[in-house]
Amino acid sequence: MILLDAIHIILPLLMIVSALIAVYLKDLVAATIALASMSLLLSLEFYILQAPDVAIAEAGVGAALTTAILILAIKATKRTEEEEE
Amino acid sequence: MNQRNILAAAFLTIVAVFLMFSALFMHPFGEPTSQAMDQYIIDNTVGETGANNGVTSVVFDYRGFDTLGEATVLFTAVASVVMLFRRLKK
Amino acid sequence: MNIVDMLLTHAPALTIAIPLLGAFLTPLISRVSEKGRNIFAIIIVGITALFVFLMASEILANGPMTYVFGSTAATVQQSTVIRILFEVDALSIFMAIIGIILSFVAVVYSYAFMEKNTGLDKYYTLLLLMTTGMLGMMLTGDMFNFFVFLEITSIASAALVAFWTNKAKAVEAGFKYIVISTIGALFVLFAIALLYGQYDALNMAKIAQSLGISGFTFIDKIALVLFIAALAMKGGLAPMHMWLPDAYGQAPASISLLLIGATQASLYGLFRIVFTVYGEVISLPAISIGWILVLLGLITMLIGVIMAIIQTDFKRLIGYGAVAELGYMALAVGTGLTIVANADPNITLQTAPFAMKAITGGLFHVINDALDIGLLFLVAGAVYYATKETSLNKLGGLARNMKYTTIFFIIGLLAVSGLPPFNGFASKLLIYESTYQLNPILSIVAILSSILLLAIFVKVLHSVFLGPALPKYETVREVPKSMLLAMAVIAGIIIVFGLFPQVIVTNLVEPAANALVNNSGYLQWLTGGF
Amino acid sequence: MKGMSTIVKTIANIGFPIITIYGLYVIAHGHLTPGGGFQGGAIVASGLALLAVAHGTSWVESKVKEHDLSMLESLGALGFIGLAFLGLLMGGAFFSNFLVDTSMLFGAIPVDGAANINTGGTLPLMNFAVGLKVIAGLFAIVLVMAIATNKEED
Amino acid sequence: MIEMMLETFETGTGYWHPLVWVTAFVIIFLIVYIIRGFGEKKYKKGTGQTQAFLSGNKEYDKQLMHVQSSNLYWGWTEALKWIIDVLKKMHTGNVSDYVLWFVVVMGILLLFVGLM
Amino acid sequence: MIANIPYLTVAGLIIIGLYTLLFKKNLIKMVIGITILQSGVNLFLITLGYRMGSVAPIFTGNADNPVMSYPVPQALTLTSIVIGVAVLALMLSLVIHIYRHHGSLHVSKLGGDDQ
Repeated sequence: MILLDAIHIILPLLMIVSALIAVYLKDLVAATIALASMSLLLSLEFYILQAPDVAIAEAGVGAALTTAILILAIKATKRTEEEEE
Repeated sequence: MNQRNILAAAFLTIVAVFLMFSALFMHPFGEPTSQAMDQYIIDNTVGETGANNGVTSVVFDYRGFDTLGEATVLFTAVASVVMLFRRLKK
Repeated sequence: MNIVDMLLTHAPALTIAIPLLGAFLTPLISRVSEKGRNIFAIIIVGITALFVFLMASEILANGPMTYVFGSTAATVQQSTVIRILFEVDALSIFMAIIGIILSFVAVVYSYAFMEKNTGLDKYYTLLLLMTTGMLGMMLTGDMFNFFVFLEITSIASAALVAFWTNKAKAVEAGFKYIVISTIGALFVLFAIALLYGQYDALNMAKIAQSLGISGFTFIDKIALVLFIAALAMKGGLAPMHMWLPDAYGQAPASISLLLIGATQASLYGLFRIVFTVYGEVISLPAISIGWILVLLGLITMLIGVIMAIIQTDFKRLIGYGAVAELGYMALAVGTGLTIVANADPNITLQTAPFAMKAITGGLFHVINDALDIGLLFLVAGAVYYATKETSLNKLGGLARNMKYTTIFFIIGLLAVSGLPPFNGFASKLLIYESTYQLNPILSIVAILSSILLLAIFVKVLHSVFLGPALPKYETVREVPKSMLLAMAVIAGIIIVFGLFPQVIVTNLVEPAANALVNNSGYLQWLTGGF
Repeated sequence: MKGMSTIVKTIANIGFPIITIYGLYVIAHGHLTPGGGFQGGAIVASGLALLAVAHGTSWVESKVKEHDLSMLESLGALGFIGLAFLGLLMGGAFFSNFLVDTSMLFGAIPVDGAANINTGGTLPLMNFAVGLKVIAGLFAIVLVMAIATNKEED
Repeated sequence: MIEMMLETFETGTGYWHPLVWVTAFVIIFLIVYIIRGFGEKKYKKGTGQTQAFLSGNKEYDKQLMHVQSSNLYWGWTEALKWIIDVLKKMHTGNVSDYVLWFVVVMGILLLFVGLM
Repeated sequence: MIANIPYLTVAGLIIIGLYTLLFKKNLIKMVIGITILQSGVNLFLITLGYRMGSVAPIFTGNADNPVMSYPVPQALTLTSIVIGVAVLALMLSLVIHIYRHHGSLHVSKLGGDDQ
């Protein structure tokens, strides 16, 4: 059970870290990838919390489609975050 | 740091402290306090809906109306996106 | 079981299902005929209106209705509620009547108003979806269901606010609206989850009962704060009202009208949460949520009127007017709550006389605000339709060519500023007199805001309709008949409500106020009441 | 958006049927294994998105129009709400599971407390309707946004 | 039904009857109209009577004659400038400021309710 | 002993989302912030339904009935995820339109009319 407990602690930490990276990065595409990795970690977390249905949905929607839509939007606009005006 | 950012940081901290603090008052992780609704569903899923998957039985049977709402949300989003990218001239 | 009984039994479900079915069918019908689609939308909303009025007559005669989705079995299984259920009491149906009137007028008005635009199939689809979401929020008795309908309403209205995508401001307003709505909805969901975690229930009545048993824990307080903050933001109370003039000002006029309904549905959610779900614990002496509502209402009124005075855009000005009007409702309902919280424990909510009057006034003002502000928005839309201009500085002298529109505007002006004999006066009189009992300053501020509202709209009357005939607008003609019809419907209701307020109050508003304050009626069925 | 290199196209061509079949499996076994209409629909839609990315939007546009997708989505939604209405007519309440415990399609009674592919009443049908709707809806969103991106480049 | 419609509107401390009010209004209007009838009846179209009288000056362009809405209540807005300036500063139109107001209100309410 | 770490994670994600909305000036960054906020709420719903040592609420036909995690929060989360992607699509298409009008994604481009 120690292993499971360790996962229960490590996964949330990794999630927080990748969320912070997604917020921190100036390159929006990179931020989107960080967001996708957060989604994947979240999906894994769902899986170990005994919610396989939600894990599949999160992996399909959160990691794949959200990323696709975000990348499309970034392509239509601008890739880097602007500094102060 | 201008005034706005200080204000924002201060109140964000307050909200953060309260949210973290409320975690202490939640039921312990993994031990829900009450099982009024869910235990009934777990006990009766197979008999009432003929499905193995408890989640599907909730999604389409016990709370099917929510799923209709969810489908409607998706429908709304598609209609909105198609509408926003329509041609403006006839 | 004859057909009427069957329809009546299923009316709560059909009220949601029919506009939803209409929305799903609209893209298909739109392929066949353009005109057919417009009429189809009108018919669908008309049928829904019939169901709403059918339900209203039943509920006002025989008390609340419940409808269980997915089962004919008893609503309560082993002392708990498993399925989603609609619980329609007098308050819900009162709000639903407002919603359906607004929706019907909007769809009739759209017939001519939106004629020259592309993308109308999606427009009507979203309009019907917005109606669905609004009605769903008002009728549902399930927390999560409320959230889902809140999202449907938000998404549909945000897209419709940005309908004219060639206008930068419209798109921005749509973006602001969706961001604000999403954050509000997410915090509502978070609060729902907090309550779910405590009581393992999603039904409002069930949660209310459990709250009464467990008392008022810290988690409940946090959830209540999240509900109040998020729903007050969605309901446009200051200082979180800023999205409202943006969205109201940039949307097509028919959508502004429906947005009023959406905003009030959120406000309804706020009242429902505070009074019904937290009804068992809300009058615990130390906690006076009432004062929070009163203060929010006061700030809202003052900010609304002061900002409205300096506006130069027709629709944005009315948007700020709408903000001020929303303040009256929060003020009145909050006053009712405060009087009870301050009274000695022997006085319950029902027996405190001014509390009831204040809440009656507040609820009566909900319908009056919807009608008055709605009429003004329709007039603004008519002016835009005729002149393609909303800036007050450029408009002028339109009364010569647009006689009926001017008359409707004057009716709306007098009604919104609370002058007799129109409906605004009746509800505002109730609000002034009952808030005076709590604190005279409140009623003074309320009267002051009314006076300022009159001043604001007289300014609009002067600068849009009066003054010399500007050469630019010599060829302006009166708007088409369907738009005039839509305005006339609302103006007619305003006059009827103004002339016979007591009929409306006794038959419609007081049952709603009783249903709001008396949550034992709402919880009755849990113990096998009906 | 232009198509990508031949390698990517080939991989997408091979991957797409696998993803689609997996998605359809998830939809069809929604009431038995983890998954259901939404999850399967999302999987198929991401497969379609993969195809669209590999071949370019103009290629996809020549195959399928967005208003057809929109129509398909309407049909899925109509199927879903139609099942709910059938529940009203035949089961006595909106959304009631009128097929369960009957001898009709998907109506078999679960034996030994375990359901099978032919049980579940309206659940599998609703899964299919929602699956259709989600595939069409999500792919329509991706496609419309991809076309919008395209126009920006012109 | 008719009787119900004629009921007085009770407000707790007072009462109000719209129909009485309307009747009084109509009577006053009739009186005013009769008094108006005593006045000068010689009104001719197309003469100097219909033109704006600006101390003998020529009439300006219509656009100039029209008092613009932003000029109305000029004194009022001047007098309240201090508060209007504050409010204008609040309404930045910036969506992150909107969220800030939400967070501020939520924080205040959390302090107010949570610590009670 | 993992105590209430999942709840703290939820609070953390929500705060990160709010931080992004308050301090980041890029519209797409704000959208990302909302997605993070949404993930936090979703995680919260799932943690509510988890029971120690439980299995997923899927029956396999075995006679013994193990402890199962709650199915209702999972169903709610499914709904919430789909709502999230719908909102995301709408927000991003509005962002694209704003970019077409202003050529910039800076949040101060959404100036008000009251200045």
